[in-house]
Amino acid sequence: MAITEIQIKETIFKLLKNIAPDSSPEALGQEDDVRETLGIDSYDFLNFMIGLNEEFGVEIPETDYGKLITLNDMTQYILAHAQS
Amino acid sequence: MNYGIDTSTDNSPLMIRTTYREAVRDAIREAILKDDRVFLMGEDVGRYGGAFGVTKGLLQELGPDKIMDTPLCESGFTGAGIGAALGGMRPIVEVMTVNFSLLAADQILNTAATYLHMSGGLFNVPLVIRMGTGGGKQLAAQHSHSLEGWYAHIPGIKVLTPAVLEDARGMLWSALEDPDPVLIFENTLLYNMEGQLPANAGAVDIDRACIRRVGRDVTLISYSASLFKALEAAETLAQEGIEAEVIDLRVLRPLDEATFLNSVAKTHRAVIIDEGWRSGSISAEISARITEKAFYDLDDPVERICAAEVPVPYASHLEQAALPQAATIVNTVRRMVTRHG
Amino acid sequence: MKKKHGTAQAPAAVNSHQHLRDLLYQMLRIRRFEDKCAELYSDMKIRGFLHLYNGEEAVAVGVMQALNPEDAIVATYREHGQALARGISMNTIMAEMFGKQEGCCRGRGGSMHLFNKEHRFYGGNAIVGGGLPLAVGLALADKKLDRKRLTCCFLGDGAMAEGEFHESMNLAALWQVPVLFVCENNQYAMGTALKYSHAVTNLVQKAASYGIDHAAVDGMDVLAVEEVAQKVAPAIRETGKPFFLECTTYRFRAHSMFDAELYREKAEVEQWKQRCPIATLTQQLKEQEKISDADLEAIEQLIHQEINHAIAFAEAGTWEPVEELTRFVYSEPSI
Amino acid sequence: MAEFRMPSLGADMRTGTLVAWKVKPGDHLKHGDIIADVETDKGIMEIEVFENCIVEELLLEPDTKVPVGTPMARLKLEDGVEKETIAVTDRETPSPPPAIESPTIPVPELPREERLRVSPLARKLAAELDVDLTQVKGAGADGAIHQMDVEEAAKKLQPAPKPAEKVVAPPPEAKSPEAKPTTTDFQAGMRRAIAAAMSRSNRDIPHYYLETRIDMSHALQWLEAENQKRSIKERILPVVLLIKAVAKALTDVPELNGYWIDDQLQVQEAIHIGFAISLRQGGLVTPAIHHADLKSLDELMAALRDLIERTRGGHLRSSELSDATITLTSLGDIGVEKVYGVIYPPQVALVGFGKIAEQPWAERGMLDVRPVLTATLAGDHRATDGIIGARFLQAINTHLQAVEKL
Repeated sequence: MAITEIQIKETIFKLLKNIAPDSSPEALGQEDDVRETLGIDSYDFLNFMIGLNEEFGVEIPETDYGKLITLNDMTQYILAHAQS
Repeated sequence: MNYGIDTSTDNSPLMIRTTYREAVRDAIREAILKDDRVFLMGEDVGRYGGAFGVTKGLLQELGPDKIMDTPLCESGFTGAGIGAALGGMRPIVEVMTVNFSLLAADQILNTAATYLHMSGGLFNVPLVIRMGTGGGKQLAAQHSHSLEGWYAHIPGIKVLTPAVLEDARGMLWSALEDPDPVLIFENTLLYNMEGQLPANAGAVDIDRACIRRVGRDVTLISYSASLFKALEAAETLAQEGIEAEVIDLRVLRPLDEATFLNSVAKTHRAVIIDEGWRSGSISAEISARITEKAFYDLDDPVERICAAEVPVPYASHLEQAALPQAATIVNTVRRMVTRHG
Repeated sequence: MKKKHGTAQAPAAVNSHQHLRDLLYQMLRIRRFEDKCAELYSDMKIRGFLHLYNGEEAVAVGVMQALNPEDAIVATYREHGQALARGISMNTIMAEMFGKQEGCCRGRGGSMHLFNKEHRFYGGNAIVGGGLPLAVGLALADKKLDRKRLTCCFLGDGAMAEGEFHESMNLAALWQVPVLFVCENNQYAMGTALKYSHAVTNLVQKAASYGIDHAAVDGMDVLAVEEVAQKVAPAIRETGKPFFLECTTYRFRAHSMFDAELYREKAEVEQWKQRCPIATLTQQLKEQEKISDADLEAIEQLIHQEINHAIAFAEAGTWEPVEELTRFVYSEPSI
Repeated sequence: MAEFRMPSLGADMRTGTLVAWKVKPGDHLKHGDIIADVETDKGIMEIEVFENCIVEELLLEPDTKVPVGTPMARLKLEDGVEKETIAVTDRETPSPPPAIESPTIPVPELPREERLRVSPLARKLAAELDVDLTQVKGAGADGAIHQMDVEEAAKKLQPAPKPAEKVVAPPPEAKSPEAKPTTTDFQAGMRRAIAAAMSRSNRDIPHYYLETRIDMSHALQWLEAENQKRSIKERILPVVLLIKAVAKALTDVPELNGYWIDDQLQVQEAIHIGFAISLRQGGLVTPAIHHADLKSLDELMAALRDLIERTRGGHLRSSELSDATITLTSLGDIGVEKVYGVIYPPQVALVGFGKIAEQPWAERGMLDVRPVLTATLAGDHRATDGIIGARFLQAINTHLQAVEKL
């Protein structure tokens, strides 16, 4: 069963909400800088990466962190790397 | 056999499709081929092919020295297994089911479990005893016992309850390498379970529990066939937003309490699912340890879902009512977690 | 150096003076040791159950002559005689009964559970019949590994009513494994006489029904016991077939220390005492002028000293620290 | 002379009744002869002697019941050995439990105490948050109070002075009497406590500031390679390198690790680094990473993870909030380049790290672009001088250049 973009976004929102309960990830624009907008520090970001790994089985190397700035980046990255 | 090859990841080992039954058979074959001292004996393990077909074909393949049919004398051949172990062999004794192991209880409890201690450490008994266990097949009271928790009461033996294919395949060798008596309980409902296993699957550890599903809201503690009921329940609960952590005990003695205590410290709630009767069961032991060692982590009383306190009845609807069910687990967890909802 | 008491003598030596005196010495050694045990029990130095072999010494001593150091022994809970005759040090047996860590099982076994690895002594088993399947298994291992040695399994007449006896007979015969079953028929299963225990009191018939070769011998005559044992033991090792030997005997003392012997007549005990294996052999040797009173005195002295040493050894022994309580439940990694 | 005593024939034999003597004074007895019949719970037993002897005197009349060990007769040993035949001294036979005279004891009707139904976790949490459980409404079955109820109550209730003070509380010697929260908000309480501590710091501590730029290219390359080998969960954050470098630098320059108390510097042996963690809802706590110099990078990462989780979950122990020996503030995540911190009294130093950013870097006449970190030190001039601080910053740099040895 293939993962859809919608599912990925929902999961990302869920993870972000866990990390930053006071924020509204749903309000993020497609091209907003997620960390900056939601005020996510490096520790939280690592947890976010762990969450993505657990949810989608994607092992994101540190060198790819730069490719995960916006919501759009993240969705595309996971679509490209997640196992079906 | 269906050798479906999994190509989802580049460097994953070759996967084969197998059943629990075949995994156990492969483990027996491998052990006998690997170590000259290993042989299997038990009722109908040879010409008949094993009461559950586990040893089918092994007699023809390995010969009567390695696959020994015994008469119906559980105490006699279990004791002979102990003697052979003392005499330098590595016997695998198959007691068809735990129900008949009661006829061998003297040898298991009074000899195998005590020997090392009585002799002040002089003689250890490197024996492995395998047996079927569990109800659910309408076999009525005398053929449906789940007494693995009862055996776990006994110091001097180890009690393994493989639930997943990997353990069915890998626990036997580790048990044979253990210097002391090890009992392996195979729930007979699992023999037909199919799944993928790496072609090179081998020995696994026999001292730790493991987390089969990660969750934060409640810890479901189970083993053997009940594990799958717990996982099924967790799946249902997940759809309601309740994340259950599912622990497979794998080994009932020595009990790896750290794994479930850590989990309870995280989730603050525990439900134990055990096909044994509630009173004096392994679930009672686990509950006691949680209360003793994780009391201040608990946000709810520990719950237990066990077999009803009745000899397992024949009629299907009554039997199912007597055994733990996924729906009961779901309802119990729901009640615990959504009290504040 | 391994050949001490209870290991095989060359058959040619069977009737030599030295060998006959040795048999007497061994029986007397068991008798005196156990008399002392009874005293130490009354004195509360030894506790738990204490089952004495008094009267049955000829069986252990006679059979043990035919065993090799490589043979294995599985005994019952009345096994001080077997342990001593096999050559396990009296010091460590006494210390075991005192419960000291210098005992042969570190004080974890006590009177009913004497073990020794060097002498392949697989223990006293306190479950009647419990040792029989074990003996079959030990012999099975020998058969599988092609080792020409036997397992000698002692059992009482009481054990022959147990299911495990019948299971083991069947397995031994079916698998053709080298076990020498030695039935010490002392007429009583604890306090229940043979006739109240067995529908068929001719015990060798039970072995016969499983197709096992068998013999019955006067268990009060050490020479007779040894003779049969010497004859059958090499055959068992050679053919790998089991053998059943019934030794008719009698226990002069009670079943255990705390036994008022309500189940038998004093006259019966007295009658059997007339056939005391030690007195009988002493008498024979004296008549044949193979032993003098001075020899006897010297033997008694030797035994007396050994027992005193054993008591001193046990008294000087130490209690295992309670911190070590839970050791030996599972094997410890070897260092 | 020897005494013959009532023998113990089993661990469960406590007494014996003399039924009949089988001997009379003057009789010669051999080892094993029967001296008497004794009745026990198991029936009449014949009692033997274990020595050759002559009976001197019989001490008991038949039908007398005596405990095990009671002298029954006096014997004269024939072998000329003076010996106690039976010595029942060192071990007592176990006593059975006393019989219960009145089998049924009426249970008095006691007034039932009203007891709150509180989960163990909720009870623990309430103690930590200073929540009065009698004021909490439980939403559980039969009004049972659970974790969630206590957390909700804690939010609504008056901010308890203790946790607020804990936030920046210095060691017990130093009190901050100003911290008296009056608002009804926990955060406000925390704000007040921070205000008090910082005002005091600014008033009492003459700060000096130093800063240095550190080339992080080697350290980051090493970390990247290291993290490559690990699963995501095991990855180490760059800040962990900084913590360890600070800890090691403090072993080189211990003068900055300590307290200013009673007008003197008290250097502390243990290195507990207070790590400033900002809370999303506002405010700041600085729990200590204990013995940071002794921990491996993995252990430090685990400790950091644990502290952050517990800080945000509100489960810090008070000691963690009060025993830091120095404070470290890393504000790089927010894009700040340099941090000029205010020392937490009675500590004597605060290290600040800005963000690691690419900057031009000149070395040996060549201009390069490298990841650069600016480290700052706020020092208490009463305790140390700038030279110490300079050595300390230099030590941090040295350790970060030899990152594989951290």
